[in-house]
Amino acid sequence: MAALIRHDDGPAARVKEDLVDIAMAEAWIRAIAVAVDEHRDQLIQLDAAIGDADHGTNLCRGFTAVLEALGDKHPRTVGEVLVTTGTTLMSSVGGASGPLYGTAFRAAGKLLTEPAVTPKQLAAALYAATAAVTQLGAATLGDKTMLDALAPACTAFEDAVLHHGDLPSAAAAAAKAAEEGAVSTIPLQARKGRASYLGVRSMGHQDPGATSTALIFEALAGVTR
Amino acid sequence: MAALIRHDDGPAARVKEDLVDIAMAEAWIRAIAVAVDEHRDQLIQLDAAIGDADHGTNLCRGFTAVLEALGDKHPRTVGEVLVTTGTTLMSSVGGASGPLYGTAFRAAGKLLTEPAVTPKQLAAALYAATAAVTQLGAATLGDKTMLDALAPACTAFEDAVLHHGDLPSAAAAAAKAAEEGAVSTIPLQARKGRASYLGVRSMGHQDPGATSTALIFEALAGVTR
Amino acid sequence: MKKLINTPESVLSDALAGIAAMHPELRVDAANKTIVRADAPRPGKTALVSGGGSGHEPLHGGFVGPGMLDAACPGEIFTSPVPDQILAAARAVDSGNGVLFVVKNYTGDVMNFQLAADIATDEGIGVRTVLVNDDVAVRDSTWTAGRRGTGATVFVEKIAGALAERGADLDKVAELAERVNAASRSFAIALTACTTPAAGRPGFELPGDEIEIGVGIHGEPGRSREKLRSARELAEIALGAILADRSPEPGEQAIVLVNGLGGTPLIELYIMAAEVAAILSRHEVPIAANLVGNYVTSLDMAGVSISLCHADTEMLDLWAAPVATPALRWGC
Amino acid sequence: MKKLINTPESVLSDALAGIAAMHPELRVDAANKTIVRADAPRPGKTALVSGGGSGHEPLHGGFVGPGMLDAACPGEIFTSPVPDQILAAARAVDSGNGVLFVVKNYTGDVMNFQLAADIATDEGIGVRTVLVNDDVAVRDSTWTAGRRGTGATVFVEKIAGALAERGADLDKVAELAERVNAASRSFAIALTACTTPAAGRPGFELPGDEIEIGVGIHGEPGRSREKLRSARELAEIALGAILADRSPEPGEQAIVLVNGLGGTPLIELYIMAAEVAAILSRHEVPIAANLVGNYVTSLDMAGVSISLCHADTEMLDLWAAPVATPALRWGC
Ligand SMILES: Nc1ncnc2c1ncn2[C@@H]1O[C@H](COP(=O)(O)OP(=O)(O)O)[C@@H](O)[C@H]1O
Ligand SMILES: Nc1ncnc2c1ncn2[C@@H]1O[C@H](COP(=O)(O)OP(=O)(O)O)[C@@H](O)[C@H]1O
Ligand SMILES: [Mg+2]
Ligand SMILES: [Mg+2]
Ligand SMILES: [Mg+2]
Ligand SMILES: [Mg+2]
Repeated sequence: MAALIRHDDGPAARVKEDLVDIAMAEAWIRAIAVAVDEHRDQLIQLDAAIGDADHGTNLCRGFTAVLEALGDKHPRTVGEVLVTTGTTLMSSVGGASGPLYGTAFRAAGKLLTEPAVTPKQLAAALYAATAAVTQLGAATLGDKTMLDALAPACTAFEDAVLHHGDLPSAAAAAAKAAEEGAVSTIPLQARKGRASYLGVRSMGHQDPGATSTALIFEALAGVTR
Repeated sequence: MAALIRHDDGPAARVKEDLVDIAMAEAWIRAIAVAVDEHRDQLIQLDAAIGDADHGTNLCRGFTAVLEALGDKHPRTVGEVLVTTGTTLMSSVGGASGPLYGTAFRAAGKLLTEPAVTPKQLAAALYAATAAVTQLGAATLGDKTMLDALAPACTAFEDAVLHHGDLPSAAAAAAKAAEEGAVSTIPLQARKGRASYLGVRSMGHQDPGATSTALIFEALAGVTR
Repeated sequence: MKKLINTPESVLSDALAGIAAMHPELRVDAANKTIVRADAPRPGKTALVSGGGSGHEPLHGGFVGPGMLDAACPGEIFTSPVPDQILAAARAVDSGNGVLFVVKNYTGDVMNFQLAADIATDEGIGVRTVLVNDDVAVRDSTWTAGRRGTGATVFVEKIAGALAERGADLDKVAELAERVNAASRSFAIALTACTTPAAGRPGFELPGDEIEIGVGIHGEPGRSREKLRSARELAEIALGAILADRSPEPGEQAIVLVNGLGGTPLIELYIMAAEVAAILSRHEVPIAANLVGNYVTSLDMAGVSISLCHADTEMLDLWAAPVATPALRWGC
Repeated sequence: MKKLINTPESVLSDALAGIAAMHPELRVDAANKTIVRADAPRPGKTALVSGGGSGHEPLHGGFVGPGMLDAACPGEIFTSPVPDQILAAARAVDSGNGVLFVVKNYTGDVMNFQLAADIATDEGIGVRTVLVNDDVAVRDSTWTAGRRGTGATVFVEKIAGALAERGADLDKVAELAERVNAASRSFAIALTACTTPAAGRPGFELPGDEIEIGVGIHGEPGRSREKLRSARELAEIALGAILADRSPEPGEQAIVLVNGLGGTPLIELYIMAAEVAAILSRHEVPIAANLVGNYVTSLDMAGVSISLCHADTEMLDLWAAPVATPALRWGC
């Protein structure tokens, strides 16, 4: 819907369009749900190679529950959308990714207490999400986890915003960085999560969580485009 | 050794050679042991198709035990060789074929109480064996069992003897009849043994026991030839 | 073939060594290949002896102990034991009160136990034999060797074993064993074939979407090959055949065995159990007792068998009686 | 994929329905997906709650009952339960004496149980957590998430459960649970990969003559892939790793678990048991107690895990104490 506004009217809208409102936040979550569903088998196979083959199922189950939860709710802030998302993921996903994505969305949401937020506010929220994942999972960059996609995406988003990029370009930059981050996990040896049990045999495979994180930012780029 | 004698000397030997002596009886059993060992996998596969895949292993185990048993013994009659064979099969084979072949060899042996016996005496012994199998297994011709090879072999042997055939030709006739009898089981629906559980699905497969019976008579033909 | 074995030839003796090492409460005779209660013979007690081919573990060795079998004689894989073995077991457990042979109805088992019974009788051991033939997938007719003995063996050995433990004489124990068998029915479905160590490859090839309906426990194909179905439909097929063959009579309650054939995970057996329970309650057949797990297996075959015993109050009471064996244990 | 299921999505709930139907002595909460002792909460008793992904049956639901767990919370296949579930279990069993969480050391399990523990503590439920991490195939270093929890879970739940049944308080039960875990080691070998219902195909392809050494219980590949070996050599590999990591101390005796991973027939487990017993007696490690069978499985994976607890006299006494659960039962 951002796109529509942009083409409809002039400068006034340029500002308006660069806000993330409740509708756009919900559109983002719905887009994530579609993406994890479309990539379910890919995520399962990536997890089968170095984990236990449930990441795709876990996220599909989780985001199905999230859509239900959002259906009943009439959120009054952007944050409520994300907090509901995080809380629902926590109580429906399980595994490692449930608490991690759950806390990430909750941490981000807690900072966005308005019906519409600026890219700057969203950048801060993404930092909060990254911090929350780092704190709960105790992973560092290069451990071959979702963090390897989340952290660079977060940085790229802020860089773009700071350099006066608009929301669509910042989201696009974040999506690109997340995708590159996910790909960058291929040669790595996992040091966290069950992939670490494989030792050197974990090398040569892309991390499923980093891959799903890339999907999440790709979805953001999609709805802001 | 029958062969040797035949070529060494004249008419006197011709009579002698037409006797089955202890050495020939032992040679027969040894030849059976070799044959079941060589056809082990074939018997396993035939049994796998309509049974439980153990017929080849059963007979190999049994005749290995028989060779051991005969090794220690110094039989004084042809019958002793066969009775020892039967008794050992009974106590080492198990399954259906153990008692059946065991009782067959025992019944035949009990009639052959001399160091050397005539083809006529052997024919009577084969009848005793067939009767014993029929009595213990309660099968009739066409039930798709070893009887479908044993009975015709027994008849063919006696026919040959009655029509003044010598031992080699009688044994050859029996072997031919046993082989034909084994092949004749292919289209039959089993009515005895575990193959009967398959109902019509037992059709189109050759009966393992009839096949091993054919090997036994082929071995007899071999050592008398 | 991938198996945890040393050599195909030594499977039985190696496994017996494991039972001997891990079950001091049992006496393993490596030469005669028998598994006997350490305290046998029990003075005054009617003894129970069972056996059959190996590959069905825990049957029969896992059912030796107070309240069930006094001895088991395992044959080679899928091969009934030889008379010498059975005889050794009978001699080891007879206290003068006689021995009940629990024999699954297979030509080889029947013959070998019969040969052993003849000799034992000559030796003055009182022997009675109960034939277990519960598999409704096989029609008992002149066209077959009769119904196979499968899951009901557990019912017969547990219930008759409990009666023997209480001091009943051979005839009473044999008579009850007959009644339990007569009240029991089974039906099995295979998702895969099994591989015997000697054969080294599966007994038959089964496409990825096909199953065998009405199989036995020796890796043989079943009555028909069909497309894979849901657990619910498979339970309907099995219980349909079982209840069509013998419906419960007044006063009877069901003892149900949802049995894995060896390669099927327990979580799937509980899914089958849910369907079985649903069907039985629809038929108003109360489940008084049940077992869910691997009790009568067919090596590594994936699949399930359902067994049902229409038990009267005496059978239920004896089923609940104490038992202490490697595979079945309660009440003590 | 051939499985006895209705749909991949309904596996857990369908299996829970089976447990509910066949185990009246347990209370199954279908909504919260918990399995609870029917008589919970037990006044004055410290409660034990465990859980984890499904696909390891009988772990954990099969260990709920007097003398062991008060409740289990099974997650989806190979997926740790969610905090709500764990919390529901804790609330259902706490009698005011507190709850011990027995948690296998996996990132997801640790996080979800921690989240539940935080909320439970806020609600005034006393919670302590013991992490089970016995798998010596994984080096505990900054390079891994730490050792996996596998077979030792049975030792911890049985022995700590027995102490709780005797009335010990939460701290004492937790302290013993820690000691049992510290005294236990495991090692697993897979002959085949397993297939999760959702994935529909094996987690990895294993050639007909190759095996995975040092696997976990979630279908992941192991530390190395090697050629198939004899049962004797495989037992040497497993026990070699176990004893190298922790050798017995004076006064300790071994509790041994020879555990099937789900698709391996019992006869093969007894062959492994014979080799394990031979090796231990060579090392002069007395076997005080043992279990041979499927206790901690990985769906339909063929393979075996060996677990050893270097038990002191208190642990041995508690191991022998009465237990009455679907999968473990003796002394009552
Ligand atoms: N300690 C950790 N910190 C950050 N991310 C982690 C950590 N452990 C695991 N992950 C992420 O979780 C993903 C696995 O999620 P999932 O398969 O759903 O859970 P599980 O591993 O419990 O089966 C991994 O690919 C990795 O990206
Ligand atoms: N009642 C019977 N009468 C005669 N032969 C029989 C009978 N039952 C089985 N057999 C023979 O035994 C053979 C099977 O022997 P084997 O496989 O060694 O024993 P089992 O069937 O117990 O595994 C069958 O192929 C058949 O020829
Ligand atoms: Mg996973
Ligand atoms: Mg056979
Ligand atoms: Mg057989
Ligand atoms: Mg998982």
